[in-house]
Amino acid sequence: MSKESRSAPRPAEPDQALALEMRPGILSDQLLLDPRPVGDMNRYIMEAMQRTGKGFWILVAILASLVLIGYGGAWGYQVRWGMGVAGIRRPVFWGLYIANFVFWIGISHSGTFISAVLRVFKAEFRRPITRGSEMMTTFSLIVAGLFPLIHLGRTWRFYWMIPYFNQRQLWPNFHSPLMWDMMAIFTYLTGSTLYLYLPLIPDMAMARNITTGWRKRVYGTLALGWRGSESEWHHLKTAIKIFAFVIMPVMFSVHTIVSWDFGMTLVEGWHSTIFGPYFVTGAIFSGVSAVITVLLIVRKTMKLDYFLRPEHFDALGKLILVFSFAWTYFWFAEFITEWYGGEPVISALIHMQARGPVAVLWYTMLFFNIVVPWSTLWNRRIRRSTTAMLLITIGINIGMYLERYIIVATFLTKGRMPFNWGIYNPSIVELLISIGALSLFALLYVVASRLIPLVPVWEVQEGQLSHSLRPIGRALVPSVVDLE
Amino acid sequence: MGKKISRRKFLKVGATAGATAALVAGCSSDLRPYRRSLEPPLRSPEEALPGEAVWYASTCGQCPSGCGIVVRVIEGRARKIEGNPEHPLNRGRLCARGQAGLQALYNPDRFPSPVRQSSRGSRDFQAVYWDDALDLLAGKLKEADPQSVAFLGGVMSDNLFDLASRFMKGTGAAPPVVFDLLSALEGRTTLAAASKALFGVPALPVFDVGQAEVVFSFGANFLETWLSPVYYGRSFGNMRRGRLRGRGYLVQFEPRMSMTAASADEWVPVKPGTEGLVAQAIGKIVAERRKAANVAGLYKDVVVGDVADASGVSAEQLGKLARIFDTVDHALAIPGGALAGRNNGLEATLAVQALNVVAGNLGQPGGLSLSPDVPSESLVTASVPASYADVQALIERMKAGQVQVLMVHGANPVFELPKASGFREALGQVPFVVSFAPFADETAVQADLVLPDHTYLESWGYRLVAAGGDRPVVSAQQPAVQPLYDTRSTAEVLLNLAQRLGGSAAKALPWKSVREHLQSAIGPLQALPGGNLHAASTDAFIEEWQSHGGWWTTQEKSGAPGASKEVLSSTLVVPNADFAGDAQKFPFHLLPYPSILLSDGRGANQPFLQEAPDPMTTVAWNNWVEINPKTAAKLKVTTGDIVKVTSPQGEIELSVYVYPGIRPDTVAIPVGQGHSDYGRFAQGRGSNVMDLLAPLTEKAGGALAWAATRVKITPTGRKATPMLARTESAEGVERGFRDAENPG
Amino acid sequence: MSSPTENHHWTMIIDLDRCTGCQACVVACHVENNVTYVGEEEVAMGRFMHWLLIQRYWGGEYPNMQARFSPIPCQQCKEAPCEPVCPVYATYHSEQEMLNIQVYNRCIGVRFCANNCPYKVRVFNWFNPQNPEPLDQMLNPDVTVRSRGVIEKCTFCIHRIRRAEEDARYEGRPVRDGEVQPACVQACPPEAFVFGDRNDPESRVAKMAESRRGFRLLDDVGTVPEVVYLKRGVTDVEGI
Amino acid sequence: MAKDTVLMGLFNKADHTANTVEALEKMGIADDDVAILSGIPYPAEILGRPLVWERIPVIALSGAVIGFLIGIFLVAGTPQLYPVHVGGQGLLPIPPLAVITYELTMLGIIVSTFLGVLWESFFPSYGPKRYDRLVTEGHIGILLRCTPEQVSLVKEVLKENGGHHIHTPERRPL
Repeated sequence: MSKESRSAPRPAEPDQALALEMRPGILSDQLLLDPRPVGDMNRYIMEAMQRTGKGFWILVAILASLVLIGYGGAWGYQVRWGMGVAGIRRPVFWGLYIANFVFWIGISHSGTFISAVLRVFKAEFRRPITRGSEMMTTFSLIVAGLFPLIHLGRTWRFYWMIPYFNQRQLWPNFHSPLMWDMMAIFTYLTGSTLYLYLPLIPDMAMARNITTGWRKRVYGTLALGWRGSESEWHHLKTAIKIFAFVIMPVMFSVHTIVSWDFGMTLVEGWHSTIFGPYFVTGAIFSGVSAVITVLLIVRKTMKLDYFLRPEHFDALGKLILVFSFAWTYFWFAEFITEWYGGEPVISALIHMQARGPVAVLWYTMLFFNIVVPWSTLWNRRIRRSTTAMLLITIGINIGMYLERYIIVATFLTKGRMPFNWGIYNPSIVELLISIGALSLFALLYVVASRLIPLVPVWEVQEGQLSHSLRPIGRALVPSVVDLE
Repeated sequence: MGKKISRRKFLKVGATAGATAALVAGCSSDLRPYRRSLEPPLRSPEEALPGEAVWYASTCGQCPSGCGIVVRVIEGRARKIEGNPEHPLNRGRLCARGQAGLQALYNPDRFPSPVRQSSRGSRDFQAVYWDDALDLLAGKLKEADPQSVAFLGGVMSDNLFDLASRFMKGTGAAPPVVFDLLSALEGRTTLAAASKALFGVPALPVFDVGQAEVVFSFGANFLETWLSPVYYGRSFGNMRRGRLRGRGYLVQFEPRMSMTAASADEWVPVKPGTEGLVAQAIGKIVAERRKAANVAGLYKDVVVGDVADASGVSAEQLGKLARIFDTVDHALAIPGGALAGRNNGLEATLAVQALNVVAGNLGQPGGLSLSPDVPSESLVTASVPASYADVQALIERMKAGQVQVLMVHGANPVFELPKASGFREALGQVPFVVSFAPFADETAVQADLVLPDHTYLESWGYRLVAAGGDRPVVSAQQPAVQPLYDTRSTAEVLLNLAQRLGGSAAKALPWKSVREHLQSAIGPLQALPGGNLHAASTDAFIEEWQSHGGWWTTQEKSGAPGASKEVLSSTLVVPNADFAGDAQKFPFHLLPYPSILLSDGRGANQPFLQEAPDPMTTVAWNNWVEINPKTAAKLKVTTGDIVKVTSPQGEIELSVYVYPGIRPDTVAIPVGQGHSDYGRFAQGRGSNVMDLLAPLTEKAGGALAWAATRVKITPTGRKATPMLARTESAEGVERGFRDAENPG
Repeated sequence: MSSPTENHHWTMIIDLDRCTGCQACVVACHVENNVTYVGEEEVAMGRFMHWLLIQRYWGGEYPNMQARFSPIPCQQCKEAPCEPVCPVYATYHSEQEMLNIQVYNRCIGVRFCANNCPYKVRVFNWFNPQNPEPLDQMLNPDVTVRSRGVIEKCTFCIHRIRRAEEDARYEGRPVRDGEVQPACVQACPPEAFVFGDRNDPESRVAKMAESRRGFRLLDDVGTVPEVVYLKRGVTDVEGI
Repeated sequence: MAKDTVLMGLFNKADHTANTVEALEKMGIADDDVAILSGIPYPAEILGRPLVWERIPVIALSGAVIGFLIGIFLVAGTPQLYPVHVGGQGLLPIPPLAVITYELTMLGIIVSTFLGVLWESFFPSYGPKRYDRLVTEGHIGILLRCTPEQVSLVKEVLKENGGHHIHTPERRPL
């Protein structure tokens, strides 16, 4: 900090700050109607990022070792000896890896949904949580994108799927849903990374201005020379607007195409037209739940109570309740059609789910995805209880993970030729890699939380600028000015 | 099919076939693929061009039946065995065991050189030089009283049997005893004895299944291992779309649904030991329907109702079956192994053969004939296996210390004989045991000296096709590759030993080489009329003989037997079968059966045979005990559970396979697993059912009554780990075959 | 007879009436195509490599039990579900032979094809093949040895087809009926398999494919297999 | 007269800034000579500034076209280069064409929009610039160019409207 700034008078506090003492019941806390000086907010964020206690480093060490065990150890072992070290077998040629892939792709829908969809629909409560969820999108896509590679029999030949001019004159096969998948994920990863980065530039400039040393150099580089001039802001806002509109359909297409990896096949139980919307709904359901889980943890550990308030989780809780309804609808629509048809193989599959070896997983899935959200999330007190929300959202993610597992791994066990039916149990290698994947996601997030401002300060400030408390009758009512 | 392939190209030694990688060759039309060649090998046979395939005709040695094979050799290495399209026995076809023969040749667990063992069973094999080994053996033979030298043979080529017989005779010892488990399970001795009794010739019967309209098979698993499975497999195909009628009808009578029964149109699960009675009952009804006077005496004492009670086959069904048998012109009855494996085996076999007499099919198309005589005096009689009684006599001699030197070739008696026979203990009484096994089998491990023979793909020889085939065949065996290791053919070893011993032995084996012996044996065939080979000189004839894979007549020629009137006119009583073990204490009949893949255990060291699933249970790499679902439910066991199978003679542990096609009072166990030695692929898999068998013999002929033991089953509460490996789905198994056969 | 330049339409007939389930074809295929063995534990896991599996189905109940065998090689579907899903064209349809070709070199092991095959005839190399010396000496040089991580399957012994075509072209004649025989066809003792070119109207397969017993496996799926099964027959013994 | 003097002043409130902008305009300092730096995106209307002409949508659109064409090439073009038939489907499958061109069009928009931002804002530019860190503390900065004669008057105008830290900034590394 320079002398100059220390002696500088503070910008005057906005008028509505007076309302703090009055706090009427309908005051919407999620709008952060108690603004603080901008500089304080900046420092609040930056200091939260630089608090790295012993616990933090222990966590990083644990996560890093798990990542190393999963990717270096288990994956390396698999590459050395062959796919056989995984538990997959005829006829279940796809197993936990693909289930993980679908699950993490699903988690990646969090950021886009919250950031882009809510941005387009001007849901103001989104502002403090966009960055955190966009980071989830990018990191979970990285984790998800690794799984197809892990899953390859010859990982070292993965680049044969990339379309480029080559000596073999042979291009990839665009008839294959896997190519669509790759294209979609590449587009989505590029888009979501840039979409994370663009709104970050002003915050990088902010961070550049109030840090020193290596952080300043890093932030300075990432800020690209941002000064906050009108044209810079204008270009940025236009680009964000375009991104918000473009990334939404990409998001929908990504999980739809992932679902088509299954829907396009002749596999009984997979060959379903409803898989597209069903998967997308499930993805948003689990993605938003994961956002709540992560933000609750971040809020607690980084002491971001000012930015992340129970009201945000209240709003997100309503959202996941709605998506629980939607997921249930799609799940039931899919289930009842197949059940009613009574096709022998499908019957066997359903029997396996309802009464067979998969039953435990199946009922757990239904419990976490339907029973728990429906019975709790209608209650405002529960939605505002951080502990309850943490447990519920973790449950939903377990449920959604099971759903992915059931679809990928257990539907393959029974095909049209009963002679070829089989079973599948994941091996230790697959479990270690799955744990490694979770750890990688956590590690990326934990490390990034110390490098990237977890709350888009300028957006919050912009929000606070556009909100005011207006007396109507005897109450102060929050009102919004549309600045865009 | 195969016949259309140019013989010139296919068979001649030195003839060629394109061998360059076809995917590469497929691109251009102007380049002749034959002119391309791969890299030359370091050591290649002189007649071979690098990269080009050479086909050597030879004879399969995986079982005693003697199918003709051609071996595809590229760069001095055998790559594929196929059936010899010219060979009258198999006509280009070959069974699973024949196909896997290369894994005997290239088995990683072969003896690379002769070895000695400091103490028997130590498996501490020390390589010795051939000269030293032969000196040692010759010394032992000289020391020993000729009477105390014994030769135990198994599956061996007939030239070796000839040399061994001459050798033993020359030294003044008893002739070789030939015993192998597969032949015993086929009931060869009993079949020959029945032929002797009924037709006056101790020949193996040949059944023309291919032209029969109705075939009643009494326990003959002729599509699996029985006598000549490839010949009968071909015949079965012809029967299904035969020349006479649209489709033949096969009925299989046996307590367990074998693969043959699965291919049959009807499976009749008769009570073990009553197959002969059922044949008699059918014979009686047919004879009555036909008013056949010639067999009237035969069935005098047969009461159909009693048979129905004893066998569990209702009188109506017997009547129906008899009607089917009676109505067609070409009906055929086949007596198989299992019915010969009891103490009433000979009578039961005769009862079935009598059915053929009733049907009047002797020597007819679709009927019964006898395997043709050996065509030339220069060839000794084919190595007819000895009965179990002979082996028992040998064991007694060994126990009494009357055997000083025991030579074992082509057999693995420690594994193949019932444990209760006491062979293992008797072996301990023999001061010097020599094994000629190429692999460290259970017997070789108990030997002092191992003089490893070549595998059949490395040696010279001939084989007289005794079982199956419609004409006399002298099948040729020649090396397809140079010997891999420092092994020596036992024929050559015997010649060498004879030289070393001198005297009468040397006189008995005057030939300098195996080839010379072959020439003396095969040469005279040239003069015989109707042969397939036309050569000017003896040398050329031998060469032809080798390149075509054998000598045979161009016309079908098999003995039309005449049935003995005495037998037909006297009453044939099939006595009740006796079973070892008390029926209360040991409630189940034990039915061992030869595995279609491992045969009597010989194939257990060939990974392709282990990996190929058993046709009925789809189990690979292990064995199991088959139990009827109802019985299994009573015992509270299911597939994969380990149970203890106990007979009066011993007990073994095995995984259960719940087998819907078996009588509830019977359990079946395949033979072939349970090796304690015999290489990495065979060791430690499953259990050997021979440990359970009572050493009973068939009363009249002395054959091993291998299907006459009772057992009890005790669950152990354990599960097999890894679980019983099978290719079928554990859940999918419940589904019917309608899905598979016509799902659309 | 088809001319050597013409395209072929290779077809396999499997007569279920003749099949005895004896496994000769299975082992012949192993030897011809360098198909590896995997051992007991892997077989128990369902990772056997047989290109051709004889499926055994039970029917009925004791004592009226029946068992049926159906050998299931790759059905060489004309509209193969395995082909379009491969992202790298490792499996495609050859125009000349009308066969479903698996190119091991190109395969990266996504195993989508194996999932999508309704017959489950595609097998995956979970590990490298084991060929302890000197077992490696029996490997057929006409056929690639597949390493870990690639899918493989029945090829109708395409190297034999190509060799026969080459021979015919060199001799300036069409490929004769019966000249090409995959290893399984050649081995089968009861001649349950017949193989030939359906473009040649005089060939045995062309005639047998029209049999009233003929059916295709899972015909309703619409994969249009090139393997035609002949249903098991029934002898009317009551009518005798 | 050369407009070679650069002045900068900081403001605490948007209306102060707007007033200043208006006053400066009145005294003849052109819009082009005034730049506003802020930590929050104030719409141009709030500060009374002229609307910026925006080329990014056009860039995005052209990116879309390029992406679409690449998609067409990949799905329709590459099979013609090396024809391989699969599963009885045609060499040019329409439904996958739709999927791939869709994704690549989107990718084109995304990438071109991002590049457009970089291009239009002259990013990255790490050279020394006139700047004040207080901009990210919530102050709004006015950066203007005027003739040396106008300096004192301008300073007065800035001060009158609540400006502080009025000085001639030097180019410094950010």
